[in-house]
Amino acid sequence: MSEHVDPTAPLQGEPSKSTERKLRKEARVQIVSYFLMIFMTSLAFFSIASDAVDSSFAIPFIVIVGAVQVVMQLYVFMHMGEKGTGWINTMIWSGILIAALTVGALMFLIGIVKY
Amino acid sequence: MAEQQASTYEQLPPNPETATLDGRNKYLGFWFFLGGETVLFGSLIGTYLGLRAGTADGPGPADLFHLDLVFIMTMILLTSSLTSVMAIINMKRGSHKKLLGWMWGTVILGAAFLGFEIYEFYDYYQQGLGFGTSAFSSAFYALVGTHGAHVLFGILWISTLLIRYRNSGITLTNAPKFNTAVLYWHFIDVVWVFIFTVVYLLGIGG
Amino acid sequence: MSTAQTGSKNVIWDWLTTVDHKKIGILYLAGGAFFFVLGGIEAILMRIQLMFPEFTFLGAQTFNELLTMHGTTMIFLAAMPLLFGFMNFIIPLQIGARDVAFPFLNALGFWLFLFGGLLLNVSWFTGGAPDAGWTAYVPLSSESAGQGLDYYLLGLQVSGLGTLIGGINFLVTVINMRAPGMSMMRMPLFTWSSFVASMLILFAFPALTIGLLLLMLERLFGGQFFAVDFGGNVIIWQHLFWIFGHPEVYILILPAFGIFSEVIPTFAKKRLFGYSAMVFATLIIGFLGFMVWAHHMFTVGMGPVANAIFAVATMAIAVPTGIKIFNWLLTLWGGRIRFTTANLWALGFIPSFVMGGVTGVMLAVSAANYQFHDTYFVVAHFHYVIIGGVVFGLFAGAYFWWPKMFGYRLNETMGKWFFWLFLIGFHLTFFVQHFLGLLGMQRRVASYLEGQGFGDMNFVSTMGAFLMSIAFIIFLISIFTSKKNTENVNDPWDGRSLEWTTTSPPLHYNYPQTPLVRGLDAFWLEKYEGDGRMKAAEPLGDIHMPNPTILPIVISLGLTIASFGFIYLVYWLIFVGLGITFGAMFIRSVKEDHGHHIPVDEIKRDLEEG
Amino acid sequence: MKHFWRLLPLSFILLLSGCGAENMSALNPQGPVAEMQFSLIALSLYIMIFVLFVVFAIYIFVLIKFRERPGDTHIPKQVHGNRTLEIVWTTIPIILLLMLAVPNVMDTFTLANTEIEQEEAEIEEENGEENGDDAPGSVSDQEAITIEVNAHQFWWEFEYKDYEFTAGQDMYIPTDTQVNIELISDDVQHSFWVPALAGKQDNVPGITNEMWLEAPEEGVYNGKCAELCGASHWLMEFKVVAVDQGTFDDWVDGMTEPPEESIEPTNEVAADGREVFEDSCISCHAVGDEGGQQGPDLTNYGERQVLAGYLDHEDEKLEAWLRDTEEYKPDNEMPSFSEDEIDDEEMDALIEYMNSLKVLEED
Repeated sequence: MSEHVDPTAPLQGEPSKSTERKLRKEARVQIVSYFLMIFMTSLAFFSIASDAVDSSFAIPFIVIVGAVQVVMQLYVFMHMGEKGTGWINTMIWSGILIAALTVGALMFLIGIVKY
Repeated sequence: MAEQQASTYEQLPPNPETATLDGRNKYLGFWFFLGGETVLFGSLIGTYLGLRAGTADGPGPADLFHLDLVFIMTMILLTSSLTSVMAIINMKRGSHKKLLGWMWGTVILGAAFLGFEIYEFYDYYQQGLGFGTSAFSSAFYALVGTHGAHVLFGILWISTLLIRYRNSGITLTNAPKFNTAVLYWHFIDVVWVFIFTVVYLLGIGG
Repeated sequence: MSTAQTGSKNVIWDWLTTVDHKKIGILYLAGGAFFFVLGGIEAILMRIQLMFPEFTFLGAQTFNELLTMHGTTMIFLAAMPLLFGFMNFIIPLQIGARDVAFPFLNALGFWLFLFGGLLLNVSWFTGGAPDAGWTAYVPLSSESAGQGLDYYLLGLQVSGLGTLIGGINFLVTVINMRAPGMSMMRMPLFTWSSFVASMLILFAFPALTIGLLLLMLERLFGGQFFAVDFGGNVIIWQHLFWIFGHPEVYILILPAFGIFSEVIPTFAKKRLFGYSAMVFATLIIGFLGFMVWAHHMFTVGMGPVANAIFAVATMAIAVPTGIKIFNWLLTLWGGRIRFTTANLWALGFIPSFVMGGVTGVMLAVSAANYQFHDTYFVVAHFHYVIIGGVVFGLFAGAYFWWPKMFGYRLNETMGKWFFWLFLIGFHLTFFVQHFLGLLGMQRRVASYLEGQGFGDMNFVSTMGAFLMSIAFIIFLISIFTSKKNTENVNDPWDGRSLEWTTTSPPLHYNYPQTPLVRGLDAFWLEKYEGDGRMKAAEPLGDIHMPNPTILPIVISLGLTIASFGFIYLVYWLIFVGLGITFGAMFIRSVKEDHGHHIPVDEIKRDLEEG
Repeated sequence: MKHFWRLLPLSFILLLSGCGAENMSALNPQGPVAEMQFSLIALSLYIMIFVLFVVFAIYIFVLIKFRERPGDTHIPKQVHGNRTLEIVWTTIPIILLLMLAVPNVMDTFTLANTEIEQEEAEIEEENGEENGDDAPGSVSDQEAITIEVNAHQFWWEFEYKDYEFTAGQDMYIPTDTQVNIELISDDVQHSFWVPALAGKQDNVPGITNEMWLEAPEEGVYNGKCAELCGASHWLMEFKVVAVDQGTFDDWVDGMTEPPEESIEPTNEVAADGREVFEDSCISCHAVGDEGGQQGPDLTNYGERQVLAGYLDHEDEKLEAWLRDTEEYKPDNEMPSFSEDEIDDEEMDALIEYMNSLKVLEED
């Protein structure tokens, strides 16, 4: 490490061909999934906002749609599916598990109804 | 070693944000922080769900929520997520200008979201929902307010980066910073999607 | 851009601005020791008050403040920082790194802890410390008069933030900073268990943060989360507290387990029995630690299904813990056991902790827990695990690593006096408390009535507490009288892991050349199967190190000022404090600091001297 | 025979149950609830003593056998581990825990179940009653009574829901009858604990918790608050007075309709005392139907076991307490009465009157 590199120098050059291809493909995927999310959000919105959908169906439906969107955000926008993200997956899913336990406990185990 | 992958490369490193050890540390550490934030918001959401029936004769969710307004807010935030994704893609392409442009887009959309939220709170307050009106109101403001504070912090953070690095080009130091800021922004969006569902949609529908 | 900032003019300035993990480790130890003494004094005062029935040494209000502050101090400000001290000092050495992943955040974490702890203790001088127990159950805490509880909320919030930062730092350090060849399954158990404890910190502390935030909003800003009349619910606080609080005790005990897993193999001269089972058991304990919090709430009225589930889940923790105990015993089996003070603490730990563990299983029996809950049986149980486990671990670690950290060995004779007196005092204090609980003495009582039959055992208990104090004073004296034992400090115990390959104390860049790790117990491997020297993973060259900075203190100070603003609701003070904090963060973000390089000549000079 | 271990010689525990105050020890259980809990304690203790024995035996053996002897320089064999041993010490604890978990889960449900018939039948079955043929009679015919326990800083209020009256500090219950208890609180969290009769449940504001207990023998059982509730937490005691059904019925009658003497005393001094009481006390304390509910009901004050929850029932103590309540129970809500408010003569009359407040016939 005798040559010290200046990390504040602007990066020069072009991305490699393969990177460029990858990035182009990625941009497409991102835009498609963005519209997918917009679509799902609208679906959830209309299933509640319009009275057409029965709430016994609508409630589980919007919760599932919400969950799918969260997973899409994590894996598409935030690239949690890429290589070398093992620890990240571990931590995020542990966090989600514990958050879910917390939500469950605070909804059901607060003494109003005994289980 | 990693640090020697210098700016002198003919080609850009495919992932400038994790090209240095510092960058990799930041990347991993920030993700872990988000893992903790998950529990933080989980606790707030749980509290809200536990208390949402406790309106104590004050107004309740169904009396208040402007679902259409919140729907628009959700769209705005989703779009801001997309712009920040585009920013990172352009960062990897080496286009400093486009990086800045897309990021400013994110900031503007974020500010719009925040503006709507402030209006929303103001309106609920006018309708008689003070912070201390009921357990429901406290839990609602605590949850959505904490999210709003995150948005505000994100806007300030990204703006700082954009101003600080307006002329610097993309470097091995600022690429990780932009990347973490964008991760943070996505996370805010993820949380909002969940809040939109369990607070607003369930508040009206359930 | 690299600015060389080597050598500082002023010793105090040097410590205030340090980002060196070893110095921060020592700061943690010093800070933790200070609060440990403070918490100990609080304990002794309470034990004196309980020496006789209806004694009037202290008032009931003072007693409640003492019991609150004793618990809070010992858990947040003594046990955890002391462990953080060892973790900071030892983990980078054990994985062959020159520093932690985030030196700046590391320093910030320490100063936040220190300022948070001091803030909490300021309450003694401003009209009364918090008085609702370390668990601060609402509505007792939300309705408690005065500012004591506000100090509790803000003090813990600030120091908790520091802990969270520290936890993330250790996680990334362990994942990203390991030397070549140091795979996860070659890491020493102390590093492993600290890693798991850091995971628990990451997921447990946010729940506390929210709990404290809600209670703060309730007390200071008119929130109604816990106000029953406004639709609030008081059990939410208990869940949030224990979702944090139960993992917290594993955050304490796991690193202590790690210390024993270093000490026992070293002094038995044997490889740790069942290394992978130990790692696995640690992970399982960490996981189950999150699944069982509600066993603190068996009597609160969750219902029989919930109670039964949490009871069974809690019992399950006994299995991995048992695996660990037997692995330690089997490590000793067939070894050549040396009874140094460090090892005495480890050996004293096994029976003491097992006794605390079995009462833990008894407490997990939910139907029987209705009798145990909130009695001295519980007090006995958790002191058996926390003193018998964590504190013994800290003492074992102190005697074990002292030569590495300070370059001299602690006096063994005094060490043995310390050990035996403390051990006897400890059992004297807490063994009888099991029976006090079963005979009907509830916990957190400022006194007890004459004629209920608690007098004799409480007297014995207090005597034991005195003995523990005397023992600890011997330890403190031995720190100052042992300074001449400087021979054979680099590897005094025939160590097994990487930290024993450095000089004592280590150079500030730890390793002139990053070592190459060829197996578990890397140093032992080289000593007994190689030529006794670590192989280098890189040629000798310039070493990059971070620069010292004063900003961590400034950030912490800002938050402390803002905390006073919150406690007394002085809005301009809040803005000033937060302004200082965010200003310092802004400076940190804008003014890039890329550290400095230590030239290869200087390293060569150091090597010749060493 | 679920509770077979109860029959095992409990020398150790029996020894301990000898010490400690009578009727206030979880080791001296009275009635089905405390006995059930005691047998679980005993079972878990036996299993744990077995564990301790195994660990200590290996521990001591290892320390003696493998200690370093002078001149010993051998390097021990570096053993990696042993799969069989690992499996053994994983499996055996699991079996031991199951032995504990199964009865615990069953008891947890039993204790949460306040449905009387089912309950009694179960206990009968478990105990394998002497009469053998499960006569669904003897005990189960008795109807359960329900008491709502409202805990206050720092005293106890017992509302007898079946009879619509309220008692303070002393909870009378009939023997051999299931008593269902509903726990509530208006201020902070408390915990209702009568060690000799039943483990505790918490009085949580905003929530009603349920438990039950039963006393087979007449007697006075000590009760406590077990959850930190403020400065006088340690003084928040109460008594459970178990009496036979006849006495209990008399007591209920007396409480619902107190003797004429309590309201309009014929004794002259007591009549003066009644006046003082009406001036200073009645706004918070009730006698019979009259009076406030902020403090403990005093209808049967003359029969109280102790006063203020813990002081000996003596005139001097009562006077001292009334003169300075803060001294005897810090942070409690009751005001003190100086000599300006109640002079000595009035005080004597008041005490005389209060001592006359009885609802049971003298023996």
